[in-house]
Amino acid sequence: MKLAYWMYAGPAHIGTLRVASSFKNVHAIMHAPLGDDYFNVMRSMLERERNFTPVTASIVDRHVLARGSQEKVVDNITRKDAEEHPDLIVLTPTCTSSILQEDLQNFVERASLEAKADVLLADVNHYRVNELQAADRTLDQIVRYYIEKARKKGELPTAKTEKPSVNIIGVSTLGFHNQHDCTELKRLMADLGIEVNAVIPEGASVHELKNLPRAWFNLVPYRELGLLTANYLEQEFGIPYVNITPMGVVETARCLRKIQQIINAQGANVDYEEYINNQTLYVSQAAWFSRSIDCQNLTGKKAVVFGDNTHAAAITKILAREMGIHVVWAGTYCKYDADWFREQVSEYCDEVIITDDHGAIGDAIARVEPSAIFGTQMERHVGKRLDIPCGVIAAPIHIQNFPIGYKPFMGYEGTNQIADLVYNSFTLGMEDHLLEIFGGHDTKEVITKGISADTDLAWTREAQAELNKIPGFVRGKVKRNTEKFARDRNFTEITVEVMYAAKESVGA
Amino acid sequence: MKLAYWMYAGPAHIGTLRVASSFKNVHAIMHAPLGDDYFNVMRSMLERERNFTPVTASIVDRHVLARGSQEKVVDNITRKDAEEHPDLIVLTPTCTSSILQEDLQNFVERASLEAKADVLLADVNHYRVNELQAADRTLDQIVRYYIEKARKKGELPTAKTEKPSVNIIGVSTLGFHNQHDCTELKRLMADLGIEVNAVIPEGASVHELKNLPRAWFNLVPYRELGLLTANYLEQEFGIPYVNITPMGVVETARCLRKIQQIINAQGANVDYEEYINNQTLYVSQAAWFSRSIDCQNLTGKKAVVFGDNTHAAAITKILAREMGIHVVWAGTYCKYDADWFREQVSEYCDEVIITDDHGAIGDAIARVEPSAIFGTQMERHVGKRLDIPCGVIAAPIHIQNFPIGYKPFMGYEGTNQIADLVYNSFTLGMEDHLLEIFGGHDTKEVITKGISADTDLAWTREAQAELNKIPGFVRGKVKRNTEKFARDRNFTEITVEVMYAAKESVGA
Amino acid sequence: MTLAQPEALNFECETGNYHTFCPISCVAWLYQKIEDSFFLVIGTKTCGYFLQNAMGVMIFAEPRYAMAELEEGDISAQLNDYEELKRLCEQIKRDRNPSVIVWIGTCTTEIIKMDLEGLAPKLESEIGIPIVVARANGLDYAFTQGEDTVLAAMAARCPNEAPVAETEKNERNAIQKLLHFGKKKEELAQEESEYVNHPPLVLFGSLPDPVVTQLTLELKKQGIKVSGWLPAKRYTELPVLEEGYYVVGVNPFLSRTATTLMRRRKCKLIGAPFPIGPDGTRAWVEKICSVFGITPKGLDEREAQIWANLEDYVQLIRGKSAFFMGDNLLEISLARFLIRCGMTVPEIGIPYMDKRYQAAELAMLEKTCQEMGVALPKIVEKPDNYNQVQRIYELKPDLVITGMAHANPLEARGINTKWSVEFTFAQIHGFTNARDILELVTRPLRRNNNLKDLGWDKLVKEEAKI
Amino acid sequence: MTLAQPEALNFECETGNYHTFCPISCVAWLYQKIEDSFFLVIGTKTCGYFLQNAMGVMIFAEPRYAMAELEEGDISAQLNDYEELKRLCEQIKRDRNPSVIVWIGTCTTEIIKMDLEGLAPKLESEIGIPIVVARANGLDYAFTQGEDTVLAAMAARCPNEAPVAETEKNERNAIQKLLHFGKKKEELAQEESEYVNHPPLVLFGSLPDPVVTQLTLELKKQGIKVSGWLPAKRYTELPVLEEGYYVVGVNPFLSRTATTLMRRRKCKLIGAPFPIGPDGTRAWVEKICSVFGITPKGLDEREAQIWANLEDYVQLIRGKSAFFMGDNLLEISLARFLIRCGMTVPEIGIPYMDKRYQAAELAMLEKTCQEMGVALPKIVEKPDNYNQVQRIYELKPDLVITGMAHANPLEARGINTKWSVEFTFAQIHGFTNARDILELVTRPLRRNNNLKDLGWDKLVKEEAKI
Repeated sequence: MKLAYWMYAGPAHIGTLRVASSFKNVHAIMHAPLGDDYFNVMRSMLERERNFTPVTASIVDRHVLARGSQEKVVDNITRKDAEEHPDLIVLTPTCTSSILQEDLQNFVERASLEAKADVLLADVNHYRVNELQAADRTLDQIVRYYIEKARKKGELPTAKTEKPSVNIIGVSTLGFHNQHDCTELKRLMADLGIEVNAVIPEGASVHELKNLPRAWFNLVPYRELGLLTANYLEQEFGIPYVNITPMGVVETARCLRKIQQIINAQGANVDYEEYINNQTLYVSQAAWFSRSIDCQNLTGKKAVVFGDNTHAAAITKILAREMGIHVVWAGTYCKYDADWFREQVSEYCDEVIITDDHGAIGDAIARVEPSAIFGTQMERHVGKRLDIPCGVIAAPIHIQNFPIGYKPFMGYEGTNQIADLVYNSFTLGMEDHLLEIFGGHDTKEVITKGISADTDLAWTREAQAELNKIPGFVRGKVKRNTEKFARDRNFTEITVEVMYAAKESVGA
Repeated sequence: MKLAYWMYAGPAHIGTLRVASSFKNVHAIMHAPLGDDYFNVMRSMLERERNFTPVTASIVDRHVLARGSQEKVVDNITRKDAEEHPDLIVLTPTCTSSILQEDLQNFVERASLEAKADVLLADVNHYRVNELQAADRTLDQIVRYYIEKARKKGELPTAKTEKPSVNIIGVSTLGFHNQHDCTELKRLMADLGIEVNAVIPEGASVHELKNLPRAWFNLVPYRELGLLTANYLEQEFGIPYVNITPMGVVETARCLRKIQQIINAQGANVDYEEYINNQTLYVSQAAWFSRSIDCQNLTGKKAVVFGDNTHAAAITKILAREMGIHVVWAGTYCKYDADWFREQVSEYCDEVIITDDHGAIGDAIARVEPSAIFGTQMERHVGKRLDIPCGVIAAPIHIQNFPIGYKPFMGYEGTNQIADLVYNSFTLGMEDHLLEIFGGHDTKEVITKGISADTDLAWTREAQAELNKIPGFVRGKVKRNTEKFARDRNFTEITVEVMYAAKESVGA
Repeated sequence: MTLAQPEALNFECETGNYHTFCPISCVAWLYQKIEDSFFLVIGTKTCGYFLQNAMGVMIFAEPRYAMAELEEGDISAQLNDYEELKRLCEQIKRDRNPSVIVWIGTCTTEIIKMDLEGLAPKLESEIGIPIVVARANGLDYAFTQGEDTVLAAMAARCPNEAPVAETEKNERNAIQKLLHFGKKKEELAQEESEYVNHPPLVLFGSLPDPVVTQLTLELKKQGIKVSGWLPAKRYTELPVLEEGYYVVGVNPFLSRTATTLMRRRKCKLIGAPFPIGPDGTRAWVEKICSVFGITPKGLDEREAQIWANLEDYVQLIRGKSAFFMGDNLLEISLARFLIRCGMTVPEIGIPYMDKRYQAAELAMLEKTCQEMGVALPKIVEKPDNYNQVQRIYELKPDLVITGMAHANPLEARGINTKWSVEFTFAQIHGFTNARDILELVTRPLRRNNNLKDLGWDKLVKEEAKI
Repeated sequence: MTLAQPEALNFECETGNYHTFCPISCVAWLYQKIEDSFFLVIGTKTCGYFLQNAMGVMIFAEPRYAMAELEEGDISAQLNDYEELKRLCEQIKRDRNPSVIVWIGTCTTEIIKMDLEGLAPKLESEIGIPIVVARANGLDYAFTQGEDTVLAAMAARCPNEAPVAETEKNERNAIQKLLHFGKKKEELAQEESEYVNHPPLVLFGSLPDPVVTQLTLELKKQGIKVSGWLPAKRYTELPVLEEGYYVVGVNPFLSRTATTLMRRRKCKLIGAPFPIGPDGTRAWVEKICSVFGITPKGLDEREAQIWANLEDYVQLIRGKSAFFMGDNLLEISLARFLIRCGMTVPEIGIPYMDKRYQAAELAMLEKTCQEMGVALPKIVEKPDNYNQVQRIYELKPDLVITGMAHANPLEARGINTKWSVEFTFAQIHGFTNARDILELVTRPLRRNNNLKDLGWDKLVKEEAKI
């Protein structure tokens, strides 16, 4: 057992349901106790979805516990088939019902006999994988199913599209800014003269899946969702894929260059350099922001980054490489894919933290006292407590991550949005600090976090008075550095002289 | 004399310079003491402008004071003419130098003899008008000048453009979200099949001004800048204008219908109803937001609005009419145009406040304790002090109002951005309240502002304890309503019973 | 207890395919209500993710509840349940030192047959903190039943008899303390004289503190003294329950607690309508008075005055129709009040109907319909949401009271909705709060009055097929 | 005072078409420094809008400064200046009750010939608050001269002689108080013995409190006691200035204050380089020691140690070139330090050059160039920014130190810039803060090192014609 107050990624069935309900005209049946259908609430409330969520629970109640589901699951599948005429019905248990070890595959087969729709059991271990892994797995499963089905029927297309084309894989409901990212990626592809052959799963019909092999390449913008599918399509059809997340000016350019290389290898003859150059220097404002005085003032400021692999890695690179901000540590909660993250960010930060324990992250933030945090909603709240501004860059999703206005993280407009996020995070923090310095209305006693109260060092009253003249937001640092300096030299008393000697010595 | 800590609109010369430096290849010469050229800093820093601001000060120093400018102004004009080859040089004094009563018109005439550029003296009374009025006036002056010039040369075009076309008048540098508004308006016009004949002054060449009469109509999106010009063009050439600000779903539709009427009257045959309907219901998310549960929860919440005429009026209408929010008062600092504001908002709010005294506005906010404020940066700070969230909706401009990401206030994407702004303002406030209720880390003693400390009423200890159970953010209201109830009935002591009787009576 | 069944009401039972929250959500309000408690939800990631999404911001407030998250080793019984729970409870003791730890046993603990009831006494004596076990989970019918389960478990822990002298007992009780706050002994004595002599009365149901005060004061007006509430503000202040004490519930979803109080604690249950709406509150007070042989004073005037104060809101709903999809078991009481306000209610969906415990409320519903001259609602137990939506399309009610999953889709189709869950969290009980119920009920109507001229009714392109 | 002119330096004078802030901006730091003051800027909307834009957030902090905004009636002399100012000052007295009101007379007051110097004494005696008049405005050359004007005016208000016994005088002085805080009399006596016997020394220039402490301690190390600072933390604690007291400035823009102290207060000015950079600080201490006949102790080691601590930053700039466009009159001192760090400085623009007051600094600059073996900078008084930009295009310096109006456009053309104004607001004086200067200077270089591989140098499409 684990004492848990909070989790960064949801349980497996949430991932399965996100993929299933992203498709058009696919219905999911949850084999689950009452109340486990809160996915419907999340989708309806967080995403302000206008339509009913196509997920129905087949309730595990005391009867089911006592005597098994018997006809209940099959009845629910066939009923939905009749009511909604979905193309596909996906059956999934939850953590709870998966323990019952009922033969769900058998239910699916029985239901298939009667239902017009295809019926699939989502093949996921609910205790070993989380939401993200399950989503990846379910998407792969559905794609394979329809490719195999088409192959059997001889309906698989053999030719590529005439013009260069792409499948965008991994855009899904309840994904962090996914819808705006998708719009931006489509615009980007249009700029490059690349046709969008398919976007999956969001808004796609399962009938389209057989056409996936027509694309020249696959684009997997998110590390967490789509790689299994892209790998399958590569193995099966030799479709190359690009999994460089186009987030930030540099990585967007790298993504486009990779696309260029891949499609030129297939007979196209494109040169995106001028496009990249023009976007970078004159259309996107992000490169100019990096060079501008506003960003110069951020040089060397300390930040920490935490999130899923995709966003934490991308933001770390942007902060360190494009803005000259000092990333003290970068972390991910995607423990299952930690090696990739380490490899991506190691050269851009002092330390890498891999954990899904929010308490450990809170402590790590308090320890380094960054000027800004880029993290999830949880880190935003840690920041509120510590009086450190936080820009939210990753799921777990929250209604604020479904803005109505256009706010992509990807592509060139994404670079603008990220520049705003970074700038505002630092400057709103600075504004509070300035108000404090100038005796503004927000003056607060700053928590001298992490400074041990029972220090062995005596501060003279003068030194204490001098310390109190220092603005609160650097006072803790000055105090710690001075004490370290004094301790190293075996001083037992800190006078004003010691204080300034410490400053000269360590730049405290 | 006036004791002043803050002003909502700048001095006149700022308006003149905003218009002059918005044009392409126009240079301004300020006849002013050292340091009065801070406009250059504002433009360079706030708007992160990449180019040097085309404004040069001709310094009023002790010599000038003693002996007059003599050749100095003329020399500076002719020098800039030679160095920069501008199309037009605009000369302006500032408040200070305008008192010198030098014959600047004479300087202009003398400089004109030598300079290749046209030279104009901005005709503005620096003590009677503010930035906004001066900008309006200067734009009008420049347009008249070039129209007259073309007329004299017989270069005025006589025909309209073939397709319906528009001049967008009033987009300028250092305007509140002007650049993004302009992009959105251009997209809107493109959607409607209307050609953009000209956008002035931002990015326009003065040579284009003679072509203004070719447009079928003028669009003046901002009340503050462009009306004089539009009136002139109407009188001179009979060009109709639309001055309905397309902000919010309802007003955008009204603006489009007016455009439809105007261009159909000139022989077009367009019907925008389907476009409006489609944008309203399915493309823009704002109408859906209004109907959604999130917005339902805002029903009847109290807000106050303050800003320039354009934005304060538009936001008041959106809050009251489109979102069901109770606007307790709406105000403007555009005192010179108060009648228009009153007429626009009276039916949408309880009270109208016309003042440019930020202290009075601060007091008015404290008095009504709204759940959210929509105002300028000043009101944002008042909100911080009172712990009330504030969405910034109007100038005075601030670097945060030059976001890098796309954030228009106008058109259909503008409706989305405004919905986000409104929602986030209320919910971030609510988040703080929830944290307070649930004993979260942000628990603060709430200032019981406006509650007189020396009340004549005694609260029993039980009643006081009961009062303290009420969440801080409504405690003030409950206390006031209870005391009012008690006073009305001549109670001298407030017991728990009186408290709940008051609640039953007045819904406290 | 009234046993007469209101036969005229039409009860149906559907498939049970309805959406509601999981009963474990009761921790959200119970941990706040019982200030020295800690709630440990023993379940899976699925339970934990629900709590963090449903409770939203609360998690950040360092709540006094947590998950004991079952991992693969727990499910496969490779780990020892006792040792695992001991480790966690010791940590909770170290970090928070609560007066009680409430174990919420989720479905999973039932499936893997974790013997929580067996483990708790042993661990309780080992770590020295009371452990209350409540099986509040999705094998129940409505999320409010979570509270019922917890209160039923706590009823067993109420002291058997007054442990100390009477005056001290008074002190023990938080509500009494509040009412006596700062008063001198003589005043207390004088105050006692305001009460009629009657057998002790304990109220059950978790209500926010101000509402507790209001209902206590309401009964005091009739000379009735409330000896205690289950739950109290602190676990250490649970009310004394002696055999023969009278008990009365304030919420319709507390049938298990009522049964426990009657069967295990030998208390006498007063079966009354619930104190929701002025009509219900008046009936509730009247019923309690009648049991104690008291003639109510000024109740007519009080009710009339409250109704007068509601008139502006009532005008907005009079003649309109409301449809309850069914969620929290408050449906009958709310429908009865809304009918009294002049609404019609074609259908009351309700996840679970204890006709015994709700008998007085059902009778009052029937009476109200007759008096108001409207048709009796169809009461649909274990409703089927899909079928209900079809009926809503046909009936076109002016307002649908529904769970969170259906509100936005119905609004997008031009149907006014109100979240049922809000009635659980808002203060709705007693005379004082009647207005708050109507504030909630009328909000969508007021909002959509604002919007009605804008023509933004149908916000989905084609009617979805559901 | 050294009067030798460093003839070898090349001085030019241009058109004076340069950008700088208005000298009224000095209120931004002076109102903070002098905690019991109120600054009233008598001017137009143009002045007020500058203050609110330049000071940004500060306005929200309820500052102790405000505008007396001249309206049309004031300009046209329809209103009585005395009555108007009286009304405003009475309001300030009522609202804030400062120890002093400083009237900042802007250009406009000069143009309309408002007799501030004549009005102030009368009003001062009428309202009972000292009023100091300072004509700090755009008729000067650099924004830092605002401070010079205010300090020169305040110098006239310093007490003539110690008003009380010596021990009490010590108490009067804030810095002494700080250094003595909590110490017993005996300790104080012992501490006095740490000082050499020398004539009283007063330092002038507004520095942040920690820097005041640092420089005071630096001199204490040499046995030199600082009797006071102009300005002090409170107006009521202005230092005593008797004839014959020594004074030394900490900033190069204080020539008017220096002159006032010499001519009107008969003080002796110690002409030294300014304590900016380890080299300047050392020279400053040395010069003061030499005047008092003290042989400095451990200064070599101290300077060497500071340089050692700077080495990581110095490496970033050694061999690189810096171009000063000219803004705050700190240019000579900063250039001298940067040359000592190994940089070359082709041009030092400077709005105004008092060769007398800056003589020691100029001499040190020359000496530094010789010792470092680099060419002497061209010093351009009253520079012309347009011409400078052309020269920058030709010279391609590694760093341009410039005002806020030119930074972004230069950056957009691939030229590294640092705001000159930051050196005014940062703590740059003394040994301790040398690193902070280099932190500022190297920031654009460090940043652009980060960006250099990205190829984002030219961010304007066509080179603008300026």
